Amino acid sequence: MADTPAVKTTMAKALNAALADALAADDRVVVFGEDVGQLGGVFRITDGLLARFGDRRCFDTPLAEAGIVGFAVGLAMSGLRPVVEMQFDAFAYPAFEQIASHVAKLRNRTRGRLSVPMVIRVPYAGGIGGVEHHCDSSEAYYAHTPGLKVVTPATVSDAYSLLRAAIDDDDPVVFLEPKKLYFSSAEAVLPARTEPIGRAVVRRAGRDATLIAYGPAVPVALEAAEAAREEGWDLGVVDCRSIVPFDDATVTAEVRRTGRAVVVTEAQGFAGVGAEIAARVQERCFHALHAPVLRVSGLDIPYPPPMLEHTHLPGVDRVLDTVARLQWDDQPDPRWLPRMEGAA
Amino acid sequence: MADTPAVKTTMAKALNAALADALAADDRVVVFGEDVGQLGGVFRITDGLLARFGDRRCFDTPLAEAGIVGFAVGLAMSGLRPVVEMQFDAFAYPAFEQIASHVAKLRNRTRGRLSVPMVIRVPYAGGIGGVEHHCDSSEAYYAHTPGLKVVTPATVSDAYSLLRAAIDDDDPVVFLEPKKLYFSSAEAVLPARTEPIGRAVVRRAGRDATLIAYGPAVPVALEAAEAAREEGWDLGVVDCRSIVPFDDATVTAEVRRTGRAVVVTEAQGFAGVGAEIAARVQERCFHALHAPVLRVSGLDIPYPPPMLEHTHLPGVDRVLDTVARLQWDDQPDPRWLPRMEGAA
Amino acid sequence: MTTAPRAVRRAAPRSRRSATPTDPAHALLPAVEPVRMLDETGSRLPAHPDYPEPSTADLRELYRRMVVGRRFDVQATALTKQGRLAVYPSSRGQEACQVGAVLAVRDTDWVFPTYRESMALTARGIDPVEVLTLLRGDWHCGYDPAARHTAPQCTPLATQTVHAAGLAYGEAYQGRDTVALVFIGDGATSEGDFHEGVNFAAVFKAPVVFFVQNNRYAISVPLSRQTAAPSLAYKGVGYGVPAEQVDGNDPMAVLAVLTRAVAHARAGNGPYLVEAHTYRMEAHTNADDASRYRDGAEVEAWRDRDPVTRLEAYLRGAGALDDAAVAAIAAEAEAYAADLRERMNLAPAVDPLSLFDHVYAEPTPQLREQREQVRAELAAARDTEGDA
Amino acid sequence: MTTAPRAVRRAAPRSRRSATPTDPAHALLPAVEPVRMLDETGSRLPAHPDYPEPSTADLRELYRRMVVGRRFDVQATALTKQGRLAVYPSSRGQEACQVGAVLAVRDTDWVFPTYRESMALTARGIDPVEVLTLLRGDWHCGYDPAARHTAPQCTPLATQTVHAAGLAYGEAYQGRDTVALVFIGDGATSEGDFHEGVNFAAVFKAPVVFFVQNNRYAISVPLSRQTAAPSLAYKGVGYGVPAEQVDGNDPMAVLAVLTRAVAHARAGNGPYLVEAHTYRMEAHTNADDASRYRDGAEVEAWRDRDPVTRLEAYLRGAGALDDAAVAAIAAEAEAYAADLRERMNLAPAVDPLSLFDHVYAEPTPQLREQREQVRAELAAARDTEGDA
Ligand SMILES: Cc1ncc(C[n+]2csc(CCOP(=O)(O)OP(=O)(O)O)c2C)c(N)n1
Ligand SMILES: Cc1ncc(C[n+]2csc(CCOP(=O)(O)OP(=O)(O)O)c2C)c(N)n1
Ligand SMILES: [Mg+2]
Ligand SMILES: [Mg+2]
Repeated sequence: MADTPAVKTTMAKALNAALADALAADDRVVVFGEDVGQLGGVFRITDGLLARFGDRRCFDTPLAEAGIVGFAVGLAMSGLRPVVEMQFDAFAYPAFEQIASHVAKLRNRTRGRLSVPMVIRVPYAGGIGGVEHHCDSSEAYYAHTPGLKVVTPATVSDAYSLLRAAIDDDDPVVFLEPKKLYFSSAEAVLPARTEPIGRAVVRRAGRDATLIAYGPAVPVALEAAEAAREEGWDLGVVDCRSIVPFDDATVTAEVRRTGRAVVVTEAQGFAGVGAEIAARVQERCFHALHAPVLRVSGLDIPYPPPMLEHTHLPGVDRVLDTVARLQWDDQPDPRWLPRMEGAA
Repeated sequence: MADTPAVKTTMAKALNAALADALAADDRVVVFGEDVGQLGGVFRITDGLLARFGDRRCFDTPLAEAGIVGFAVGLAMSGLRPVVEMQFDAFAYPAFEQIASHVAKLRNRTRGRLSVPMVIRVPYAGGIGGVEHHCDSSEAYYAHTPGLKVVTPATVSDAYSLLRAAIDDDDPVVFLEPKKLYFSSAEAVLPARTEPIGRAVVRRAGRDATLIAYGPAVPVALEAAEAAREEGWDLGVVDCRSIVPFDDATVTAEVRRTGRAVVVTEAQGFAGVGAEIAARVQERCFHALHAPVLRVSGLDIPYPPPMLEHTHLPGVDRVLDTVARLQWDDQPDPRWLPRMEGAA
Repeated sequence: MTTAPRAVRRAAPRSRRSATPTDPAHALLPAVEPVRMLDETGSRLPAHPDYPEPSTADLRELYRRMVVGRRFDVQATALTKQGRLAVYPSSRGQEACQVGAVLAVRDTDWVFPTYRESMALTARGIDPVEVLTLLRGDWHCGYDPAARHTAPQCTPLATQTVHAAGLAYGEAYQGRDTVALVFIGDGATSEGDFHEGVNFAAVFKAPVVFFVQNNRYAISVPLSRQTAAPSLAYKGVGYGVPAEQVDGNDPMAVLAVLTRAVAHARAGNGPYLVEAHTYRMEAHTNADDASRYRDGAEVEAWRDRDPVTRLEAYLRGAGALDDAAVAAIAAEAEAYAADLRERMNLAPAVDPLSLFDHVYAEPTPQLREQREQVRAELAAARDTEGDA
Repeated sequence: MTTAPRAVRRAAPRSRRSATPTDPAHALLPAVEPVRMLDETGSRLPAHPDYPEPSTADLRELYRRMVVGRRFDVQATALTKQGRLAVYPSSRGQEACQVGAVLAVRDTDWVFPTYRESMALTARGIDPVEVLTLLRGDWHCGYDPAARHTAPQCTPLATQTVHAAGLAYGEAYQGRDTVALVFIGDGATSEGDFHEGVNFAAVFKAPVVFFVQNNRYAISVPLSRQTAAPSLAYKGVGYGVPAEQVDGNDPMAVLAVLTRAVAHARAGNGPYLVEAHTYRMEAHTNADDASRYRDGAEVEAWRDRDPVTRLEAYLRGAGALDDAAVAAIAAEAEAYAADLRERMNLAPAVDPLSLFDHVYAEPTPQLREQREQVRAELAAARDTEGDA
């Protein structure tokens, strides 16, 4: 494998390859959902799987997300390893009960005698000009539910590697695919195996502050770090990759080194995963911090439509504005002076 | 009303009175759900409403939570003000799509031309010896969903007042009722009107540190504050009451005064509302803080059964242990020294 | 009345509803064959005992709106190619359903459309620019649902069925004789919310007509993956709801069956389920590639069942339409499309700060802070532009 | 074969399934009246063309397990009063269903029970202490589901129907002839997951028997608030699933109907829906107060249809049971209860640190930290106790 040449490929193709390789490697793997068969999925992530593996291994189901997830629970009980696709983020909500009350808990409820090694693939987040209900960043709902693993790739290689790892995992994994990165491309050597689930990666070392991001926010953070050089800041970027389990060690080591951190997430901020990261970083790094851990996130509004999504999405400017507020001159942030609270 | 005498009553009775008074005050109010009619609800919160107001105003429905919530959406569209009961926290999950995609968004999707002034009552959290699926602390799922208001009372008077306010509110309100406080009693003057939705209250002033809590965690925080006096700490307690909107002004004023804060919530901690509170408090109060904002929460496990729920629930000891770690002597918390991370 | 052998009834579809009053299911089951009134050439089939023929005036109006509707649909598809719409789900081939159904209800009745019902809404008289507001990339549904008695077009499948049950019940509760007409696709009947919506309507005897446009596909998923039932109309009996099947490409039959269903609901008899057998001639949306999952021959076969030409042939045969009238209606359709095109070419002005206006009745303190932040960002961006 | 008038069929229930083969719904509809084989006094009704009588040996075994099952149920209820169980949902009155259904399947078949099926599980041979593990306050289901082919008892209503569809499909996929038997209540049929579960099973022809125990109440909510259908079995046709109704207090009929349903599924014909008409003699659980929503007369009327005495009378009449045998079985039931009581009186030892063991296959770093925290808390608590 070491001498397989790197080829330019997209995240969508890498995910497709991961599914194909998993189907080829393990008879127990089955792939199903809405439009994943003949059509190959609305994003073509399952393209060609039906033709290659037959309609026993890759098939369409009735339109019913609780049904899809619950059916997968039953298949997993029978010894198979289902990989299901939710067509879009918000269309996984009908399955929420099955996910929260069964997928997440079955192992625990049976003292480990039954397990549900399944993968729930969720194309998520925005930036693709989608209309309502098609661009939710739903990671917090899953991350807050004990028993689920929650991972999200930001690169082509990680997409392949994490999906293979998720399918191999004995626990249920919610696998969040940043839609806007589906057609991002990079040189990659597939089959790539980066690191196991649960490891963050330092995408860029930095001296002055650390940007912490995952999924669709990672390229934004990297771009912001690049732009920040002009302002004279040397920013590092950590890609969490795995939200649950969270890699505290990698994240806190970076923040302790720089003393400043900004969490960048695309989701609406309130009670999101960004809040968790900010909370745990300040808990663990307090004495190393020169400024509060700040957050850049989507606004606390329903995901907006194509015409305004750039207003919602945290972009380079919003990240740099926030970095600028990391109290470089040790002044309290004027935004949080008491009189400002709640005013506008 | 000023001379109505205070009487000893329970939170359950106060909620029942609030529903009855709302039904009497406004013809548009209707109450429905599973077992809320003849039975009066499994917690008797709707006791007597059917008899008093008839089965048009208070009625049972088929067992289908998405149906109940979606039916309420339609009723609200027709001009009524539905108040629905979800029998237990985890049994609201089947309604998650209706709540996240419709209840939360209908006003926005119609530019304010339709609104859904409805209340979704959810008996939540544990401490009552309930078996699986009956004790989830589900507030984060709602708090993370823009368009919903999320409130939770901790006292008898607030229970009455907040429920009346929620029914009067033009926005949908998820009204979380701490089950373990249903039968807590206090002297109260009903009809009580404390404060509008969105206001926290300082339940106890303190000099040394501030405990921030809501719902079922408030009595724990108060008890801990009382116990802390023996240890020589003077702790304040803020009861958030409203999670969305959040009362930053009251909370940050207290923390800026004391310089130390612990957030106490019963829910599993990861990506919960406690994380949001910790994150925003350190963002806004960083220069006033002598220690990181710490969190005391439930464990990141499925809610445990009667025999072990005390292990899960944050109790006075866990709160005091945490207060002890607020770096009174300016020493970094040994738990977060680098070598400890992820070890056990 | 004695029971006619089934085989006979099958050959010459008659209502089965009054046949065997002793069987509780009997009044609820649909006829074995879909109701048809016009054959594929537009000839009138023998009169149906349960369904009187709609008036000629109504049929002419139906024809007019179908022609305009089809032209609207073609125009909207064209607008996607010009980048004026983010996405558009066409209902070409389903004109009889889209228009026939809304003609069967009053202006004061409520319609609960899905993403596919743009044509139904324009046929209802809603401004097509308003109907396309969301699809062109704005954040709201465009029209005023309260004024038009039309819910915003619903994307999460089947969720609107429950809203319709609630609305219809709420209207009756308040003494109004409103009927709710719900559109839903074949695929969406598999969702749990369909089950809950029909059941709530049945248990609460809410005046709802559930109108399933069975166009045989859910994006790419064929009907056979959706159900093993004889037909979707057979779901009614499981809820105690009478049901009927209709040829969804027969405009006369659609109007007749829907009219009866609406009357049933309005009379206080509870909900009604209608399944229309039809076909989606275009891909699921402009973004879809239907050649991946169905072949041209199948689509071609459905061209012969075109609902517009079928009704046109009938009306011409009945002397209710001539060349001049057809030309006038075609001209009206062109003018409609031209006006739409023109107005859609004006880029809409959308104020970013309006994003904060309707999340709550009043913005929360948190939203006021975020609004202030965005305002500052926009000002800074303007300054930078000014500098450049 | 010609169609007999319904009124006649109604009076003397016969299968309607082979009557009119031309109607696709016909093979799927249940008989108008529930299948009965024993009347309320235990007398044998005329032979049913579709349902051969179970063997006397099977009926005796059914009787034995029903008697033991009822005694178990009474004992479990008593344990709640002694504080040994957190809560217990009794199935008294439903013994024919609880036991008849599990007798109809093999040990290798899977059972998907709800919270109410404790009796069914003990009848299946699972240790009653294991069955009651969750209800006595532990965090897991007690038995080994994989070894016993029995899913953990399911509380979130109707969610198990979909699991059963998946499991049954997965078993068939792997070449095993397993049937999945799902228990579900009347109320739970209103949930969307019931719809999705039956539909998935039908579309994928999964060998599942959906067994609805219609005990007329969902806690306090009466059947009339659950459905407007003629009966719940009429839901089958909407999924293309054959369905039957049975007198749920007639043990012979339950066993016969379930046996046929299981055979149908095992033969590869897809799922089957059975509705048993029965009654819950006790309150919903010990914590419920049924007097709030139903009167004593209603309950009393159902005492006359007691399934245990009915089968006992039949077996005695058939010479398959005498006083001695009845006494022996009663003694067995007493011994069973005594053993249960004794073992339940031993307080179970539950290690708090075990809470972390099975959240994931391996604890996450975060759980390892929390485990360490709890370990320290427990040690500190022990120290304090030691000091005191
Ligand atoms: C809950 C949910 N799941 C998935 C989708 C994605 N989706 C949009 S349209 C569609 C197909 C619907 O088919 P059908 O109900 O037959 O209606 P049609 O599009 O044919 O009119 C799907 C799967 C959705 N909108 N909502
Ligand atoms: C999704 C969900 N909603 C509500 C409940 C609470 N609940 C438990 S049992 C029950 C009644 C169920 O009635 P039925 O299905 O008829 O079964 P029975 O109890 O009569 O056996 C209810 C409402 C639940 N367990 N799950
Ligand atoms: Mg369709
Ligand atoms: Mg019941």
